[in-house]
Amino acid sequence: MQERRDLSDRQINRDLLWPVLYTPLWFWVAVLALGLVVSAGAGAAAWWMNKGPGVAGLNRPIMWGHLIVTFVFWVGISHAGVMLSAILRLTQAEWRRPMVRAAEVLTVFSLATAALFPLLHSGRPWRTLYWVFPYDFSRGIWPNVRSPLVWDPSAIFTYLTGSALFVFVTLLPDLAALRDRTTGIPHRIYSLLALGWRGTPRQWRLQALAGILLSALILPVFVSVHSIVSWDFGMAVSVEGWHATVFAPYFVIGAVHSGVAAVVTLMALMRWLFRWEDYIRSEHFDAIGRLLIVVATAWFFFFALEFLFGLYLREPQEVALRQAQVFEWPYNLLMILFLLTAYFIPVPLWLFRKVRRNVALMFWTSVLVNVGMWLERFLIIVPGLARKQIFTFEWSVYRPSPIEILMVTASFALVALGILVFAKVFPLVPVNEAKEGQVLKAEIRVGRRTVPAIVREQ
Amino acid sequence: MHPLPRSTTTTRDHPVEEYPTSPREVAEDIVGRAEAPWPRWRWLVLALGALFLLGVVGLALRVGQGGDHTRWGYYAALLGFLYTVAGGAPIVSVATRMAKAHWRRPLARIAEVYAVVGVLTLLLFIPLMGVIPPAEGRNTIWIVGGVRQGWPPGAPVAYDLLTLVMVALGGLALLWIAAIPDLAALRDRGRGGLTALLSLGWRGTLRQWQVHRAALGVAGGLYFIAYVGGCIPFASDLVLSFVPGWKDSIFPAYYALSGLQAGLAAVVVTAFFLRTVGGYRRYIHVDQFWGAAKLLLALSLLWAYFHWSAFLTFWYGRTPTGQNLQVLLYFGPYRPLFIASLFLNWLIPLFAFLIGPVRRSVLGPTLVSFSILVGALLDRIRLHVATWSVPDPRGHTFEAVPPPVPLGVADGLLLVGGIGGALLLYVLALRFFLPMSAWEMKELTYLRVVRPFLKTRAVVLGKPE
Amino acid sequence: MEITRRDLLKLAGVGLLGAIAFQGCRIPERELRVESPVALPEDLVTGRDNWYATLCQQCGAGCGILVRVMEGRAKKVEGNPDHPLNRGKTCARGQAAVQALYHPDRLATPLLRGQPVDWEAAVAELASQIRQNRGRVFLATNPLRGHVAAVAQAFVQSAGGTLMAYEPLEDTVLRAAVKRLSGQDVLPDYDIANARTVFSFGAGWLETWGSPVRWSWAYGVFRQGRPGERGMFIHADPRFSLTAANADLWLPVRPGAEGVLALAVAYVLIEQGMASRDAADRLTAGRGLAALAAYQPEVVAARVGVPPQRIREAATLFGARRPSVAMVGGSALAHTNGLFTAMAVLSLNALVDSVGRDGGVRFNPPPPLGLPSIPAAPFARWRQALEEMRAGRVGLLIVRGANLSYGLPAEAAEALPGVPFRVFIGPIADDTAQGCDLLLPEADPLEAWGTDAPEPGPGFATLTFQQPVVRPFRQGMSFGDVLLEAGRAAGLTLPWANMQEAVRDGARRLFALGRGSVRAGDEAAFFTGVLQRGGWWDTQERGQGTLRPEPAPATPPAPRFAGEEGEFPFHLIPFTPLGIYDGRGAPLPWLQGLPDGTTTVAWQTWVEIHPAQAEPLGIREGDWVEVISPRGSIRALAYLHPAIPQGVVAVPVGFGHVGMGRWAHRRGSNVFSILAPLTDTETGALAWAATRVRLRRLGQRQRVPKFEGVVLPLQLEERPIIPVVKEA
Amino acid sequence: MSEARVPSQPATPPDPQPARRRHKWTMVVDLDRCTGCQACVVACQAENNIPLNTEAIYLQYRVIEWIRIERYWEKHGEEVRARYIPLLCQQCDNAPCEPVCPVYATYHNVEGLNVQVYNRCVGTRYCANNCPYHARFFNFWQPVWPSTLENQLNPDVTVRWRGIMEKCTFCIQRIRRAQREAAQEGRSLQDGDVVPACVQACPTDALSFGDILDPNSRVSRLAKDKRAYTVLKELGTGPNVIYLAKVDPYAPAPKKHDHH
Repeated sequence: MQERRDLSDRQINRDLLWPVLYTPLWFWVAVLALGLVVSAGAGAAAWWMNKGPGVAGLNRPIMWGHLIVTFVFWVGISHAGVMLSAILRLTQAEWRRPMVRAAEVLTVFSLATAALFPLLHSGRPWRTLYWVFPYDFSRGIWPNVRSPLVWDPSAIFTYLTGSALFVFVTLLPDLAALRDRTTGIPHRIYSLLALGWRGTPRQWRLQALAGILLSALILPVFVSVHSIVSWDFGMAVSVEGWHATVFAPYFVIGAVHSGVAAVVTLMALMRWLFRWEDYIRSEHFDAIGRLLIVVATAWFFFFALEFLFGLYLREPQEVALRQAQVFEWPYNLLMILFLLTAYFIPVPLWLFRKVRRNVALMFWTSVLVNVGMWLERFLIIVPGLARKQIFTFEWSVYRPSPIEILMVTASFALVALGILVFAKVFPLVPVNEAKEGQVLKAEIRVGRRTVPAIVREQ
Repeated sequence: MHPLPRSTTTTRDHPVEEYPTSPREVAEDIVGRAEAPWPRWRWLVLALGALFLLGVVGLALRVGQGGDHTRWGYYAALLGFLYTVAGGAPIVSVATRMAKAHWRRPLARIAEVYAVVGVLTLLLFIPLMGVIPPAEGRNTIWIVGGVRQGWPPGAPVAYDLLTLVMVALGGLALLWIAAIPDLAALRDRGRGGLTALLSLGWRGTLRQWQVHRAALGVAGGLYFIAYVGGCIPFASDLVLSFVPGWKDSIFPAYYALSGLQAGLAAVVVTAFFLRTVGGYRRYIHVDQFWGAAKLLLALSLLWAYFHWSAFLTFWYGRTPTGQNLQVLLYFGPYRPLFIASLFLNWLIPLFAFLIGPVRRSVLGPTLVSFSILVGALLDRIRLHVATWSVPDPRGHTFEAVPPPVPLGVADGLLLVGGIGGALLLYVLALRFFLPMSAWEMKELTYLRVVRPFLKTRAVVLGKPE
Repeated sequence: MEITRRDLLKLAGVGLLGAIAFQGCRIPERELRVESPVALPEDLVTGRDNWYATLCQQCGAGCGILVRVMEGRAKKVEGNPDHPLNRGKTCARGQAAVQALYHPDRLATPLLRGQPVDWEAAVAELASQIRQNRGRVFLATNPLRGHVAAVAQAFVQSAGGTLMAYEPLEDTVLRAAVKRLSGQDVLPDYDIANARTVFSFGAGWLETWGSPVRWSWAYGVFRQGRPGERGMFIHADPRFSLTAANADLWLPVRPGAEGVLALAVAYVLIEQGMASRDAADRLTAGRGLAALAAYQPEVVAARVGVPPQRIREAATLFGARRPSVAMVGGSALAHTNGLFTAMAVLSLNALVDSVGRDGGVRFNPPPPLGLPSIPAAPFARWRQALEEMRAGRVGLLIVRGANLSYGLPAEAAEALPGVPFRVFIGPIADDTAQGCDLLLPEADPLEAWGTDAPEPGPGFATLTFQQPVVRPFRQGMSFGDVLLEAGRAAGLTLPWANMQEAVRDGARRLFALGRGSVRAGDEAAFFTGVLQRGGWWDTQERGQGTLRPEPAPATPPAPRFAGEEGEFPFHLIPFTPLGIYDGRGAPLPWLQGLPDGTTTVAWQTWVEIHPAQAEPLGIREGDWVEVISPRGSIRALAYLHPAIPQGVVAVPVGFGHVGMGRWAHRRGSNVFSILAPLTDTETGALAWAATRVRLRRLGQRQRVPKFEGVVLPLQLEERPIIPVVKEA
Repeated sequence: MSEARVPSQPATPPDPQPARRRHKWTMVVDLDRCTGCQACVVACQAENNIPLNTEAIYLQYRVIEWIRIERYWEKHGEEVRARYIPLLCQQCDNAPCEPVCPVYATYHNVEGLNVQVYNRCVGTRYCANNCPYHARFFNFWQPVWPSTLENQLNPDVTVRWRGIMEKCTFCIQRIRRAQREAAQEGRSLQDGDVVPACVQACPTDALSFGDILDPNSRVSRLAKDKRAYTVLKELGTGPNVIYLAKVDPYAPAPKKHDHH
């Protein structure tokens, strides 16, 4: 096992704040590359606006495709933040410390990206105003509250606000630290943001309290968001394989699965890019790996339920749908890929402590998981529409158009860009948490062995 | 019993209760109780035995009234209750052990011993095998081709039986493995016979401990799978498939979850009695109730969440089948039961546990757990009786909501007797296995120390890799 | 009525008329408030519309239609409920008439050798040509009826020359057969509505053949219109057509064996003693069943391709459930033994003596006012005519509605240039218009005057009136007017000044008859009445006639086919799709975009082949294949048709035009170009179903432009969308 | 818990707003009359300004036909049969498409019509997903006509923009026109006053349209036929298009299924 080194506060400050205070070359390169991809996606979106939804590969009856899949995917990723920071905070898991902020930031950016898709995907995006906001067009009509598509924006924006606030509150002490280490305009901005943080005991207590409160308050939102996203499908009685009662928890746990995996990816990158071996240690990968095993297995249980009960009534169209998913090209290939990447490759690997503590392996397995989870959403959404109801005459196929693929790709670049820029402006590993960790770390001697221990927070 | 002075050193806001400090002390105390009989335990056993006999009478009556499945709803409910509660309880010890939560240690054995009830559930299932309608024409999860022709043979009863056997055996295995070191201790104290046999010549060498740890992990995992996985056939064959067209993929998960909740509640209640009248005050502290309360809170929230996601889906779907189903389960004659369990399993735990002091007390969690147990029983009655009351489970659509089935004498006796019997088994097993896991308590004395920290004294917990 | 301010606001943008109308049917306020303050504009907008009765000329049936006209523009075609032929109904093609009217590629002005000229110049040119070519004028038209026929005849008589009507899928054989058996040269009508059994051979009478709308209406009654009585429909057809799909009993007969099948049925009828003596004697020449020995079901089963018990079953139904009627047409007659087939089938009607009865075959009276009817000339005669043109014996060719270059591609290509001056008259330049010296934009039927005596008619004297429903949208002139104007300019003697006058004159003479559907005080009122009703008919003046079977040949005349069976394994059955029919519908996107009746394919030439036979050839759906006949080859998209009999492939006609507007030009391939020039031995009609072909895969594949989805749309057994009951 | 027998939900939900109804428009389709001749299809396209279904549109599976003929195969051993059914918006009493529209672009009017408000629609396409009858069509492209063909467009019917959903309206413009004329003549609507384009054209009279609330109307009489059924009854959408089953004396004995 890798020893937890004793680090002085000064040392911690130096290590964690350097990316903010100095800019490496690769940063600019990365920003440039990502920026290019993002603008390509923007171009694709503009093309869509200009030419009409026809540029997509959608048809009748497959009215939803890659964009909606990706929407669900990013909302899923956004569940990383709360899962790690809020729940682990409440359960006082010690190993959460270095990864909480990364997770929260990931939440914010992925959620913001996700929110773009339903709007871009609609037939007349410029008219979606009175869908997203309860704005009355002097005709006395308000959005139709019965529609899951109205639940969506409310849930998403609540969640977005909540997690942004969360990031800010936990950021306060570090902002102060930055304020004290910068000059000129940055200094001004940081001092503005730091809200006059001086680190008095009262401030600390309030900050901690706010953290706990926000965690507790955001939990229901966390659950509701993906439940509601799942109900976009679960409420649709007409689409084979969508109208399943298990969808809400199935989607949520799936979201946690992909979200936590995404955090692992991020951790590995941080460790490599910012050389934070002392902070993001293999024991953290170990712990999060164990968490992932549990989450993935729970998710798989729900997946099994969903699939099993999809065939429960033996309705011919049910059977047809499942046949399509499992046996028919191209779904059969996607299904195999999905099962392998989302569960059967990573989870067995994670069972080995050696793997869990190997950063590179964790990085790649976590990437696999998210490939799989994207496919999962695809396999839920598209085949269901392609085999809608008993009208075999209408059963159709869907091929994504380059435009759609471009927009999907760009969304990944967008999230990455966002986090990168954030890392340039704020520390991605919370300095104060790192210090707290140093303080609470302890040891116990049992016989001849020394057992790492922690002072239990009250 | 050895009266020990209770230290009253406190940290900032709550008393850090003192567990026995040295391993020897623990061994002396816990294992020492093996000889000392419990207060009034014979009476307890006799009373429970009497209840059990009532149950047997009830069973006789029930069988006398014939094999029409609509009359066996309450029996099925009893079975479901015992299966989920007694099956869920051991999970508590498995899960918390997996999470390395120290507060679990005094509760672990209490939870594991519930596995013995699995034997009773198994026996209870046998009469039902003649009652459950065959799979032909019914909805079923047995997805192998040609299910409607009743393939695989013996579906569903044979497979439900298999499930119950696996759960029972798995539970006993878990209990046994967990108890081996203690059994060995008892053996060394001169208790022979079965105890000696079961302790497998345990000497406590390092090797044995390593094997033991691994075995315990495996047994726990297997049991977890057996129970949760077992809920799928159990719930679909004994609840879902009695209503034609009821396609509810979350139901098995809900069934397992509510069982887990009730199981934990059972553990808490038991712990309370052991603490107050059982004389385990030194081991079972507020810590345990506190930790359990947090878990219960989470479970209650999930309980409501699962309920809601099923409810909403049917409600929004507005298919005739779905609407009839909701009449049957929520708005119809069984409405009182539904509302009752809504309060007992969700609202009461939720609002009680939102209050910190209630969470962090002995009485609070106990009362809430009791309400959860009652709620679970009512819930099982609602589910099983309502679904079993549908005369013809075949077909794809649920056209007519059947009239309610009143609680008969036989059913009453069965419920009382069944639960009584289960408790009887449990009490006897407790006597045999001891309610405290001595070796885990010893571990605690190593890994949990109270130290001065800054200006106060704080608990320092060791987290061995 | 006072309009509140609120209403005015609500009505902003809606015209005053609309406003008043809106007040007339105010939408209940609560609907606006409760459901949605935004109502569908359809709730508010209204306008004034006028309806004009006229004649539909999308096909030869001659249905009466009403056209909805708003603001001087034709909007919608609906059937004329008064009209005895189609009783207020229309078919897909009739509905598309308005699209033909506003087709963007209609000729705008006359074109003289490609140069736009005004009408005066054009007519003058035509007149001079007529003058120069007296006696050498050739007028090629589509089959003509009513006054325009009279005009055409008069024109040709006066100018000296030939008048011949052309139709790619002619009805010559049927006419000949009727003439031989009844002595009348008219097409019979079938009283399907009252029949209990209908036995049709090859005739797609529910799609495009004969008078489909009329018979479809009858079909509705035949099936469900008579309480407690559901008609039984038997159909013999080598191809699984839409008509076959609707039959209770479909007999997939071998191509060319329809006649034999009919006589096999006759055999059973006589054997079972169901046949009328007299007719039976005629058929057997008094020699009794022995004369038909060669047609015993068990004997002919193999060559007919239908198991004997099936034949007997059909025959028994046909004989027992009377009144029953037998029809023949379509590909059944497009063989070298077509006449034999036609007579055999028509004779069946005599056997079950349903001739002239309700629910049987009825004769139509000759057209009223002695108006001529110019049916299509047989293929053989056309080949001669083209030969003469090639030889330069024709000085002036006027083509109207006769798309020779499409129907006889090879022959026309070499013959037409032999004509010094060619005139094309039509709304849109078609294949034959290519290379014509003078192109005259013809008025759309909805812009023109005329009359029509439908054939087959409703069984009594009928004259449909055609009137312009809108001002000419393009400066076109109706065919009749062109002939009249040019003719007069050329100094010919012609009956009327223009078509309108001809029609008025017709009305005048009808008025003189003093009977029929329209009664009026004076001629003017009568004329108005006739135009309002859409025509004149006299239910009293019915046709008479009988069918006298001729003795059946001792040995069935075998059909001849082009191409060796070994080299060309498939029978090619061309057919007319619902939409574009024989090509007349090709210019219209509505009809091009109409899913075919059985395959749901649109916009492309496809070839229907049975999966079991496609498989060894390695042909999958969407493969481009080459359909090769002894005469040539065309490209088509493969469609695997689960119901088409093996050994048969079917290709739609009507595609592969040159010209005919943006939607038809060079779209698909022309199946006529590979048909062998075989003819019916006796009538000389084109045997267009007598060609054999083979298929070759061309490598390329593409998605088939069809309406159905990607999986074979089978009904799910447990959950059928269309449940079927065994009897009503 | 000892209550009397519970009334179970009827297969088709009760009429949501009986009190306010004056008419309840209904179509009856006799599948034994229907030949699949597609006259209704073109009639609808002519009446309702449906965009041209070009070959490209076909290749994209984006054909728009408010009323469409679906042809299903039935395999009985060797023999293959074809069945035709005209499908259009079923104007459900309990329409799945209505609650899911976020912007209230589709609503139910008092006459039982399920109406699409084009200028409200933003094109989420959720309604199309949730329509079990595939009756809703999306304008993936801007509909264009050659300028001359625009002369034919029906002024009573909106020309839909790209990016919005459209579907059969039961020719609401004809209903309104008939109502207005009746009102102006000071009489109440008679059976047969309202004739949608498809019904008008149908050569075999397979389609009939009318007010089911009028006990003497043709549809009321036909709806009592023992062949009457509604498609996807088990979804409880309460369609207002009633079908009469196909009759086929040669059909093999139908398999038992618990739906129709």
